Amino acid sequence: MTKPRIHNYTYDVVIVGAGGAGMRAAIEAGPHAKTAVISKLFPTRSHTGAAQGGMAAALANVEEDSWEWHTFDTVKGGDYLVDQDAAEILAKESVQAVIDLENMGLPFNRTPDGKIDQRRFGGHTRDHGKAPVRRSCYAADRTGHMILQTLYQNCVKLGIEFYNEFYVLDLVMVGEGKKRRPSAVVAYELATGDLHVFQAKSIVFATGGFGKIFKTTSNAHTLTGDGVGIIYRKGLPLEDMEFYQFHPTGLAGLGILLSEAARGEGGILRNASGERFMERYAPTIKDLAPRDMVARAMANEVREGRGAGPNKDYVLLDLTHLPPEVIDAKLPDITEFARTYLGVEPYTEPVPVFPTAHYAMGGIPTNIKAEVLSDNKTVVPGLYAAGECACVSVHGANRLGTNSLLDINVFGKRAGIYAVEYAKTAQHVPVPADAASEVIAMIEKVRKAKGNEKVAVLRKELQDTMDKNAQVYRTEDSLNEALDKIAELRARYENISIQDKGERFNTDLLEAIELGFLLDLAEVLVVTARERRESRGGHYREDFETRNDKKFMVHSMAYLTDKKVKKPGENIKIDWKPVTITNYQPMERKY
Amino acid sequence: MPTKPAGTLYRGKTGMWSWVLHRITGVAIFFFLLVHTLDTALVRVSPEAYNAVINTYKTPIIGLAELGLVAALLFHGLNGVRVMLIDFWRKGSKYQNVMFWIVIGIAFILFLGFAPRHLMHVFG
Amino acid sequence: MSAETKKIGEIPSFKVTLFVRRFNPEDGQDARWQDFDVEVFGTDRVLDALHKIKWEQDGSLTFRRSCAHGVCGSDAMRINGRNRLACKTLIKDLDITQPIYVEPIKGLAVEKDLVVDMNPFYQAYRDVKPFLIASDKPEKERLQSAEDRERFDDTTKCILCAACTTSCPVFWTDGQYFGPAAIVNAHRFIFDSRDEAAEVRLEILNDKEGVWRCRTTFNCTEACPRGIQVTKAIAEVKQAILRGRA
Amino acid sequence: MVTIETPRSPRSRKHAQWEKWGWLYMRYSGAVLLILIFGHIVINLLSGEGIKQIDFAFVAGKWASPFWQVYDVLMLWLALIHGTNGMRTIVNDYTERETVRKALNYTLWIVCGLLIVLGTLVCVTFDPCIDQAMRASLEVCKG
Ligand SMILES: Cc1cc2nc3c(=O)[nH]c(=O)nc-3n(C[C@H](O)[C@H](O)[C@H](O)COP(=O)(O)OP(=O)(O)OC[C@H]3O[C@@H](n4cnc5c(N)ncnc54)[C@H](O)[C@@H]3O)c2cc1C
Ligand code: HEM
Ligand code: SF4
Ligand code: F3S
Ligand code: FES
Repeated sequence: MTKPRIHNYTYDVVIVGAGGAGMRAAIEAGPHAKTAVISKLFPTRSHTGAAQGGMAAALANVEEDSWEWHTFDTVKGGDYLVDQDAAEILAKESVQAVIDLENMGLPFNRTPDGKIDQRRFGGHTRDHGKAPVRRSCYAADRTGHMILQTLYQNCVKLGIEFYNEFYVLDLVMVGEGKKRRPSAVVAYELATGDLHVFQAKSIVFATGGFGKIFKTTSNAHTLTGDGVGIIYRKGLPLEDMEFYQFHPTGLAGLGILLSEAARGEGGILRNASGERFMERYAPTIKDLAPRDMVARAMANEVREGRGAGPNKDYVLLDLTHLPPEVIDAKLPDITEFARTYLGVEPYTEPVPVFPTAHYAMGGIPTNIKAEVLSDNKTVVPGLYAAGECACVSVHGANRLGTNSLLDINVFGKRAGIYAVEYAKTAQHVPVPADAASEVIAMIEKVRKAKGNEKVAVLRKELQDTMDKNAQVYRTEDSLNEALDKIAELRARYENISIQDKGERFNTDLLEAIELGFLLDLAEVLVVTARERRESRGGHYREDFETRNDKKFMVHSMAYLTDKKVKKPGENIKIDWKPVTITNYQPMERKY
Repeated sequence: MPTKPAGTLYRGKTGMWSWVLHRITGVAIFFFLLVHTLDTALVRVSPEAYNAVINTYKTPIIGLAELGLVAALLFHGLNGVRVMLIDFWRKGSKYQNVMFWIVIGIAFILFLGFAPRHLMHVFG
Repeated sequence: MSAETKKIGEIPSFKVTLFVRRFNPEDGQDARWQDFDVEVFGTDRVLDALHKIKWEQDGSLTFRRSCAHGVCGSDAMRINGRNRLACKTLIKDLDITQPIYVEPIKGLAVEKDLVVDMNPFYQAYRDVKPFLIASDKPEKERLQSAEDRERFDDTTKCILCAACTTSCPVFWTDGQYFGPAAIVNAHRFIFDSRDEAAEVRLEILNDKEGVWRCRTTFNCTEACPRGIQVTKAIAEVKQAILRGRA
Repeated sequence: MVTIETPRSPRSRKHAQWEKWGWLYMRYSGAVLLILIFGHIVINLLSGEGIKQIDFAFVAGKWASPFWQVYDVLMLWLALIHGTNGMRTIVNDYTERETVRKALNYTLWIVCGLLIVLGTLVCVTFDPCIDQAMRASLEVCKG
């Protein structure tokens, strides 16, 4: 083996991930501290760019609205598992977050008097649930694209330093127990195979989601949860991992997302007989009920034989009653998806849709300053997380549409601000001489592996079992089945091999490493889901169909204990963390 | 060093091919113009010299080449108009493809008008 | 309603042959075509076929991709001689009686297989000052009429995939031309009523390598996966320079 | 379509205002040339006996009129500059080395300049009387 070339750098702030959250942090940090952003993708390739519908903020530009209502909707939408102090911050700072983006140049759609236009979105209501409210600020159906572009443009303006196509594979922590401090991250450079050690006072994780543990997903191929996995492997906890959101309207069979904006603009879900079935499940707000409810309703229609299509395995999203001009002006991209990928003309035909794995509510636990926690309370100084990889928790058991783009902006910004604040006074933690050794070992193991298992096969089996056993409906049995399968895959993972042994652009190697993270996260998800013996938000247990506030009004905290345990799931220790409640006592969630 | 990818020819559409043609015809006309300026300059040398050169223009081979020149000029000139419309007319880009076929059409018709008469002169 | 018109999943699978242009400076071999037979379905895209090759036949095949539905701009490549996004090109829409030719986009140095060095492309983008420049510090949002917003809507769609720039015969010649993508991104700000630096960008594009190098070949417009009227945008920038402002 | 493998040196930031004028010139001159050249073809190749009629006398006949003199000189200038500037564009596109590029461009403009001077002089100093037949028939030559 040739010795890997290792390069060393020292920064004040290092941000891992150049999606919305990472770049929003960089814009705060860049001007005040020596900052680097490390990303496995060129920044504008991040999946924030795929977000369509909009970003919530109680601007009240088109109708009366207030941040309190927004807080309430967020809390209720999250089935009361939301930390309410965080939700208040999210809602309060939403207005400034939108104004910030507008001032940075984001081309929002406008009202006739030139203000930022707003539209309806699932679960957002006026006056604590009375009627849908127009709260989502949007730019056609490419709001995420515009956010990502605008943030990158401003990073260019500020001259932020980027290390693109650098895969961060390890976080170097120094010290013991509560004294552990982050000192550096280690990255693998795709182009050369070189390793890079970035020492920093503050390290921000903003690595996005991990939808690729599922087969049918709206997530990009690159959303493999590396950041969350790295934190987990360091023995730090992951919060609420059982809560994964399935978006109702993915293109049937493909998972490509059709934004909720389609229903916000008046689209209607129908079953095979043309019935508007949501009237039965959520009489008040019907098709605009929160995602978990709609997704389950859809799955139920299909289960009970009312699905459309030759195999009765999807339902239909009907836009045909909308004027073509409205479709063109407000939903151009998603109707284009229907045309391109399914050959369906949304002007005249309903579009086949089915729930698709979409968003991780859980992730790296943080407080409202985006500081990462090492248990229920203790902060890890200098370590931050924001965006989909983090769990503040503002989304609780189910995220409302448009709240994630808001999350990445509000908490991305906070991560940047507090990372700089910390870096101003803190000292660098010395980097151990063998900082890169774990990554070297990880890479060499894969490169040298001579087994006969294929990465793609294992990944597919993982995704299949997750879709089958841990999706919209879950039971103890299905979760155990998934867990056994994961254990099997883990064993087989030890026996893989890759074909590409080179150093340049070795994506074969990285896919193998990414699969390692996927397996870890799938396992945590399944284990926490098994332990949560109730149904709440995105987590629905057929064997425990109701919410159980007495026992489970708590966040799960999953720790990796011993990597070597034999029985599946035993290597994960589950703890519980109380939910912060300020104003809104848990109630039944009805729409 | 191993050689790098060369690959296939890019399959552009009318826009690209019209440009290729425009460029080729432009160069061809340019070289003709060089020669044509020089031969015309012979009128200042002597009538005999001029007439001698001009007589070669009347031979069948050069006569046919003249046809090619006029065809090139027709295309280059008319396509030049198309290019100008794309540049200055708001809807030019939208109709560029249609305009390409119009250019070909008009050039063809004008050429059909020109060719028989010219050939009659050359061979007649 | 015509609920049953589209029979998802009923389209039978079929076999196609892909000729992929391979090149890896590490192995010391010349660039070459390699053919693969792949079994695909009616909803499969070229990206799916490439994945099948990578995952089932040859793990060393290298290409960029992420979103898989045409919004991230990672996988521009030359498919049957034209620049496309692999994830937006349905195989059934190609002539499947013939092999499908897949090769890297042209005019940028090939790093490995279908991966090219995008840096010159990004540099041209950064050179046009692709960000809002405005001196006022408003308390709330800046106002902008729906018409003013509409003025530059088309060019905000750009995902920096480089399909346009690497389809441009002028760009191929020496790689010095700013290229359509950079101009599109300049256009996005030149015609934004909130921006104050149109003149600066127009001056940048009034360069030897700027808009005047465009020969209106329309390859860019035809290649753009976002349907941006690229040549038209370039024409508008030319006009703005001639008039001295946006 | 010649393609150069790897784009070279970073873009030189020469702000050449005159690229814009060159571009405009191509269009304006093209528009005028369209009329001049097709007029020229119609008169010289289509009318009368076409190519057969062209000889010294034909030219002398035309240039006897200042209109045709101006017409042809204008056409000469516009076309040569148009063509040379077009050739410059092409040279800039396809030459890789700066020295080659410069050499070709200088050559182009020198040839263009020489031909313009030559052509213009020929036309304005044109003397139909150097020909025997002309001397006999033309009024101007008799004086
Ligand atoms: C199709 C779709 C539509 C959506 N629509 C909406 C919507 O309308 N409204 C809404 O509010 N939310 C929406 N969401 C959710 C929202 O877009 C995402 O949750 C959010 O954009 C996540 O942003 P992020 O910055 O956390 O992560 P991302 O944008 O995913 O960025 C992750 C970054 O981390 C980097 N990275 C990852 N791993 C590594 C590593 N190992 N080393 C280095 N870098 C790494 C990546 O390169 C990338 O730059 C949507 C999501 C999807 C998938
Ligand atoms: C008949 C009338 C003519 C018209 C309307 C015309 C029009 C044009 C226009 C508009 C262009 C610019 C094309 C572009 O920028 O893409 C051009 C280019 C050019 N023209 Fe002409 N032209 C005419 C005659 C001529 C003549 C007589 C010559 C030769 C001397 C000539 C040689 C060229 C050349 C070499 C180019 C450059 C081509 C390129 O860059 O691709 N043209 N012409
Ligand atoms: S203009 Fe179109 S083709 Fe060019 S980079 Fe942007 S999206 Fe891609
Ligand atoms: S392909 Fe090139 S020549 Fe102009 S029209 Fe597009 S930039
Ligand atoms: S993979 Fe994102 S555009 Fe094709």
